Amino acid sequence: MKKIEAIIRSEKLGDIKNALAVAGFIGLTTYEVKGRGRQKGIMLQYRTQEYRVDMLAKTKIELVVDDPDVEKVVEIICKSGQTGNIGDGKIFILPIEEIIRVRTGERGKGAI
Amino acid sequence: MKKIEAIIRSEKLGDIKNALAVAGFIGLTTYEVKGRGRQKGIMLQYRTQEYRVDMLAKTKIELVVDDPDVEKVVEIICKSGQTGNIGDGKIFILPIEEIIRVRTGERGKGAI
Amino acid sequence: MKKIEAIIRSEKLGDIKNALAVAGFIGLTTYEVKGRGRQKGIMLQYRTQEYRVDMLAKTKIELVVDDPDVEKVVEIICKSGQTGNIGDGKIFILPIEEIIRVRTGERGKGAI
Amino acid sequence: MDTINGADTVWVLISAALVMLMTPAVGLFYGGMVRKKNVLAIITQSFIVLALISIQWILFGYSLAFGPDAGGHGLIGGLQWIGLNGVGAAPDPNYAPTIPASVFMIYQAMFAIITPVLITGAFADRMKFSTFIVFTLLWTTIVYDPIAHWVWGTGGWLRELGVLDFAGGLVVHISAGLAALAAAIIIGKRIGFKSENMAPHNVPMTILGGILLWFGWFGFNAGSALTAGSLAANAFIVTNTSAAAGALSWMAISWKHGGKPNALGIVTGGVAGLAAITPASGFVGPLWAIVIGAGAGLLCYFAMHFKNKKTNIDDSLDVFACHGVGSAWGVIATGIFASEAINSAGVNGLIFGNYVLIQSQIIAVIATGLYSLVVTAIILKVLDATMGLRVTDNEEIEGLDITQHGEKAYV
Amino acid sequence: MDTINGADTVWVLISAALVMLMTPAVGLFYGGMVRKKNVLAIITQSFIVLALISIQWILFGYSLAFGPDAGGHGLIGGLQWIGLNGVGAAPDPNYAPTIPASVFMIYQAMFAIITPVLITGAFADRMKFSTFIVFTLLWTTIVYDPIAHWVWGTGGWLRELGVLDFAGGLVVHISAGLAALAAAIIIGKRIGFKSENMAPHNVPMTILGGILLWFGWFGFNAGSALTAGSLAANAFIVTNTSAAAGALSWMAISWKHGGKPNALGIVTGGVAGLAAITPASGFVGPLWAIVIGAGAGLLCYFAMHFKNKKTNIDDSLDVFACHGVGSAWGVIATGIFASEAINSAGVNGLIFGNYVLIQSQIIAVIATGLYSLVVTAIILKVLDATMGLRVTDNEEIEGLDITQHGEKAYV
Amino acid sequence: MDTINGADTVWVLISAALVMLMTPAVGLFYGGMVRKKNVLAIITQSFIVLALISIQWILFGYSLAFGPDAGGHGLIGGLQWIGLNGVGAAPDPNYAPTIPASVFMIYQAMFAIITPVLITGAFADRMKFSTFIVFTLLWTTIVYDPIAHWVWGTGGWLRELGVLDFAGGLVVHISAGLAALAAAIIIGKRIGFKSENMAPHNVPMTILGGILLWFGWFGFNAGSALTAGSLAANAFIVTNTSAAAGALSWMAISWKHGGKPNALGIVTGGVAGLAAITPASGFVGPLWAIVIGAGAGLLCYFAMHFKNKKTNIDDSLDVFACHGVGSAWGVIATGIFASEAINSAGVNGLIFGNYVLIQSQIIAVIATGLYSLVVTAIILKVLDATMGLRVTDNEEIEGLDITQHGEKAYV
Ligand SMILES: Nc1ncnc2c1ncn2[C@@H]1O[C@H](COP(=O)(O)OP(=O)(O)O)[C@@H](O)[C@H]1O
Ligand SMILES: Nc1ncnc2c1ncn2[C@@H]1O[C@H](COP(=O)(O)OP(=O)(O)O)[C@@H](O)[C@H]1O
Ligand SMILES: Nc1ncnc2c1ncn2[C@@H]1O[C@H](COP(=O)(O)OP(=O)(O)O)[C@@H](O)[C@H]1O
Repeated sequence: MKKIEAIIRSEKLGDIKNALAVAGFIGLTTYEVKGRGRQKGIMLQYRTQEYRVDMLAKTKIELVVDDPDVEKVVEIICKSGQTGNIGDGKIFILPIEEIIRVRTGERGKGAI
Repeated sequence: MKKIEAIIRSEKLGDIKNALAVAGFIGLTTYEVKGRGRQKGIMLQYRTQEYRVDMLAKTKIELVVDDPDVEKVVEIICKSGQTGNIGDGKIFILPIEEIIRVRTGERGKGAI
Repeated sequence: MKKIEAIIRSEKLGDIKNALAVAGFIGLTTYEVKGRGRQKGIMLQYRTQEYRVDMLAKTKIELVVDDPDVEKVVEIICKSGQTGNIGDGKIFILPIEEIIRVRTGERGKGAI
Repeated sequence: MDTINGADTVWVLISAALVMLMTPAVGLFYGGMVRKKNVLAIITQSFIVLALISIQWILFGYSLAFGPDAGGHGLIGGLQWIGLNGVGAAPDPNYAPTIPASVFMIYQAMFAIITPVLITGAFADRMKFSTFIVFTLLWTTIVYDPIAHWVWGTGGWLRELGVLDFAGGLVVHISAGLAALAAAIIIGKRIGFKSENMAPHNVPMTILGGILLWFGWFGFNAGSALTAGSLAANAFIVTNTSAAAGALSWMAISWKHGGKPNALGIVTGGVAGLAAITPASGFVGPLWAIVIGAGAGLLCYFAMHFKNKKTNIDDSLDVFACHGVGSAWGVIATGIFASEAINSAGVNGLIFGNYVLIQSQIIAVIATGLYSLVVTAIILKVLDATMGLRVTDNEEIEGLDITQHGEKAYV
Repeated sequence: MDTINGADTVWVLISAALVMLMTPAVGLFYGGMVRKKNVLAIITQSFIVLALISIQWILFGYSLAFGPDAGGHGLIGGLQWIGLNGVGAAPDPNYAPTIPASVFMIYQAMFAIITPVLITGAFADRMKFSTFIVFTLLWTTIVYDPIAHWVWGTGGWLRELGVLDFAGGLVVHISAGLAALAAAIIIGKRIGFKSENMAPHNVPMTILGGILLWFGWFGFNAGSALTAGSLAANAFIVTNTSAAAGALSWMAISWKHGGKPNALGIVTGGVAGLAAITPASGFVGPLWAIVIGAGAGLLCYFAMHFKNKKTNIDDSLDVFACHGVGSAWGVIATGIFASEAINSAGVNGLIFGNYVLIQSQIIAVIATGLYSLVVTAIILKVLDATMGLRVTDNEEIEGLDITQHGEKAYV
Repeated sequence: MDTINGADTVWVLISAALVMLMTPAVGLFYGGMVRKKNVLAIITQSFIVLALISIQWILFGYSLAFGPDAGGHGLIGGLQWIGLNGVGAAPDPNYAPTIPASVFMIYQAMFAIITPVLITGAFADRMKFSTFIVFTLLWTTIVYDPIAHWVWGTGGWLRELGVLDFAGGLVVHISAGLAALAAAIIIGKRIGFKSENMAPHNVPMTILGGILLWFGWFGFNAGSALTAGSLAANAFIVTNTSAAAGALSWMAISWKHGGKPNALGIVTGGVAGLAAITPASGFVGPLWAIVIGAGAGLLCYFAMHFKNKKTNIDDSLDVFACHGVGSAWGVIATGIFASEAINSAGVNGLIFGNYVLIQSQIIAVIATGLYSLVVTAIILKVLDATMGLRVTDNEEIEGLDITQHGEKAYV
């Protein structure tokens, strides 16, 4: 089992979420983060001053999937999450040693 | 050392946190997330319209523990976090390669 | 490649972020969390009552770096993040199996 | 034939608008103190009471409260004025000889509206919305309207007794405060009471509510003069003074005793000062207002403290400790400090050697308080047995906003 | 020579302040309903209209709307009063014989200001700010000022026809409602319309806006009496009553039909009731106000429901369904329920056997609605071709706050 | 014997309520601009000043400011009126012959209250709460009360000099603006000044504060007429006009120069326009108000810009640049544009050929500004040496809400 962590553009969350559901990946967890990368920040204003905010609002998606599904998920996220501009985000794959369903105590694949 | 990531019902955070403390697991980090799983979303209303929100508010707990403690922690979370209804959440176990205390630079178990 | 997760004092984020940038580590992701550790909580008041809040506001930084850079990053975070008081936080190092850039589908080191 | 005075009419109309604003202000004041999942529920309760009692009042509430005494016992008004029959442009010399009766009516409507809203703090976070609607209608009709008649209606028995209640210490605050006590006991504690952290989710919202209350209270108290002159001016000044003194005394005591001068406490002290000066505002001068306000801050502080330490009653937002205790003090203080020099239509109080007024003031506190306590308890028991007072445990845990109203306050 | 009445002057001045408050209140009401990334944009629109039309009005707007009829066709005022030339301390007996003409002028300014603000709900989340400024100036000058002249100006053709519009059902709400419809159609749908979740980001903010609207509306309607007496009192009472009835009827229908009594709906029903009673407030009594308000709640509910189910028009915050439909009903209801007993300067409506009034009321709805619809469409088409109405897709996705104003609402 | 006019009394009472609302409005205005960890601290400062000075004023502040001149030098009022001795229902012909003296007193109280609140923006995020309380009491007594006496008190030396300050340009805004400058310099910079991002945490809160300020300012300026007639009307109109012009000119200059028309800037421009018209509002007509307001927007913009680029002073929320600069301009503009046609009790200004008025206006700006600057500096130095002005570095980093008040604003 692997954990897929993807940092994406927040406005693409809807598309990615739906595409994942269509492909059968229902379970996932998301939260809002701020990210810095190659994308240059935004200029904001405060009365007479301008200042640059280098951390941009992004959304992080986390989902744990069975090993064979990893590629499929990566592909879906890339496809639905791309705009082609800098700032589209990153996907990280992490190993998972165990997974437990809180409700039943069930373990392993069946608990995904 | 392992990292335990648990996605739980937000209203169970208090119980779980307390149970962990009683068992000696003080250190932990939490944040609010939104999750989708088998639990069906909630229906909300906006003037004359109804719409379904499929992402529900959940809380994520993260704590790093020594290998022998993993099972204990999993058990505590399962026990204190169960309602028996769909949506109780998941626990993921990830390997940790190193842990450092920022204040002292200390490493390994001692830094937990 | 490794993923570095650091839980730090929120007021140190600026310094750490800048120090990392100076050392060439631009890419990173942050979010706000609440943490419990050895640091005792704060006393808050509600009308005639006092109550202790044991979960303190912290910030989490995540960045994925190439293996040889790990030590450098850890050092920077420790140095810029220290106050010497309890509550300075922890750093965890996790293994990463793959990294993909959403925009291009590029993989591995080049995608960092 | 009395003639209408334009300035008085403006004064009472604008005061009515100010008091109207206080109703949703209570919603905000309370809304900031509850948890995020229940904020819309409590604000909606204030809003729906505004809608509901606005209609109740013109249909029959005004007649019950201010209509010609039914039967001559001073207990309730007759039905002669239902549907505002006969309540029009001509002044009613019994109440306000210089403004249209309709102006007096709508001004009083705002008092009938805000009173049940005050109670909502007692059962915050667990009351069923449908039952709440029925409760509000019943309570206003069976508790508020009679008490208003007793104290302010022509022939009302407490009015006849010489009781002084300038702007509603008895009618509004005692009646709501004791109803809150009954409600807190009968509906029972919130899940997690005294174990979970139930910290206010948005203190600035509460402060905003408090600000609007202070602002609106000028209409509440000074408007009760029903004329634009020095009596209104006095009520305005003592209102401001007592609020200030309440805020300061709360700050001082809480700083000494326990901890830090917290914002919520200071605002609460201000509200306590406002509640206390309400019955007295047309009868006492500014220096006594300092005493009344400061006393209210202290008394309400200790009442709340006592409740928290010594009882298990979950009057969630401390309606009783603030409005019940604060205004009981205010009504009695009126019996002590009232002065004919301030208001020739009043009488002197204890410090001017009159032992009679304070007796009737105490009787009034007991009578209105007891009536509200008992009748509220009966209404709630009946509703509990029929419709159910409380949401299910699951609904309470999920929060009233989603389960009662299908909404989330914030995205 | 007319003489100035102090009470009337106070009444209209304070009413002007109340109506001024409604403009940013619309900003908050709308602001809570949009997504977090666009909240400053819509609040800023309300604020900048306040600034812009405050100046337009004293420079030439007031003269166009209320100046001596130009040419005698009842279509537009002359330019005699530009720069407030001759509009001073002396009363203008054509409009308000007991207050300075300048007071009438500034009171009317607040109506001219709030009307274009109402429209902003239609093109929320996608309008270019620079174009918006030009649109506001053009719209107020070419649409609002003439319609105000028709209905309220000396010699205005609808006024001559005997049309009754006490506080702006036609002038404010119909004109804004139909402009909103035109705007929603011409600017087109938001990206993500009907596919993305566009839930309100802060319902308490919307409720706060709604509260301030209800409060300010007392100035809007009761202030329109222009004197402090029983006519103002009647308008005050029916305003409150209709708002209440609208909130209750919306709650009832939405509870039966569909789902839960949501806070946003209840507040929306209140606003519908307020919009509907506006033209009628000086002509109908409190019991008919219940009918008008309750009718408004139902009609607006179904109008919104219809729009959502049956059309693809993205009138984002339902300006047409609320203000257009609500006030069309109110103007016609005035033709039905108006009573000379309430206002001797009015005439009786249908239920009192007069078939004439309702005819002119219907003509007025059609004339003002059509004029606003068509002229707004032309203005917007011209602006689209020249400056561009809409931000780019990227800007819309990133949000107007950052792209138009360089700001984020919340840290 | 003067007689009381009901309409005038209503007008001043309601104006007093409006000005009262401005004090917490400043708290919200500032509160939105600070970081999340300090929002309760600054709102609480506004609230506690309201409480504190309400009491100070009736005990002795009013007597110091408006009491019979002590010693005949026009420097300070005597102690004859302490505890409101003799300040009652009878009018005081020196100040307001048609309303009870008590009404004038409470109206003036609201000015004494809001002035120290304006200063709080200068030392936001780092002032010790206990010291702040002492500072407020001292400052109001030693700085505000004398300046009020100079300008408005019977026998006050600036009043005798013929200085015109209709509603407090000198008394309120210059005195607060220069005190803010002194305070910012003496307390020193915030930790992280010019290095950390200190963006406003909640811009809608600031806008809400700005809205309530605009609304309340009608009471501030138009109420200062102290009668309900065409002078009040003029003040009302020019207030609205100048605010509008300030918002527009700020928007224009910031759009040209630098960047985007940001919401916060537009609201700031509106406040600058309001501060500038304050001294002039009873003496100039609406067209000149456009000039005054637009000038204020530009001047305050450049003053802020200069401060940010060229100095290292951390006047955190730009109190000096907004209130100091804005009102200095307004007081001088009064010397230029004042017209006897607007107010027969005033005198003509420069453009009408009178070179005298502007001289005394400039003297007044310098005298009040310098006095406030110097005396504030002395007070702060003394407090710094005794109680300490500033919280510890750790407390500043953790935030004032938790360390000074034991509270968090939001959960
Ligand atoms: N090394 C990294 N570690 C963690 N997060 C990163 C890293 N690099 C980028 N990110 C995240 O990915 C987001 C997009 O990165 P960016 O470099 O702007 O885009 P792109 O990958 O399209 O060039 C950033 O905002 C940040 O949240
Ligand atoms: N595959 C997954 N990856 C990441 N998070 C998941 C996954 N499946 C479920 N979750 C998280 O767990 C929560 C509970 O899952 P759900 O399926 O509703 O409950 P249960 O495990 O009781 O059947 C979800 O809301 C989501 O946050
Ligand atoms: N075992 C743990 N697992 C996860 N997070 C932890 C753990 N221990 C501490 N933390 C996080 O680190 C923060 C600082 O820890 P604390 O023990 O207070 O400081 P220090 O490491 O300086 O002694 C905590 O607030 C919490 O967020």
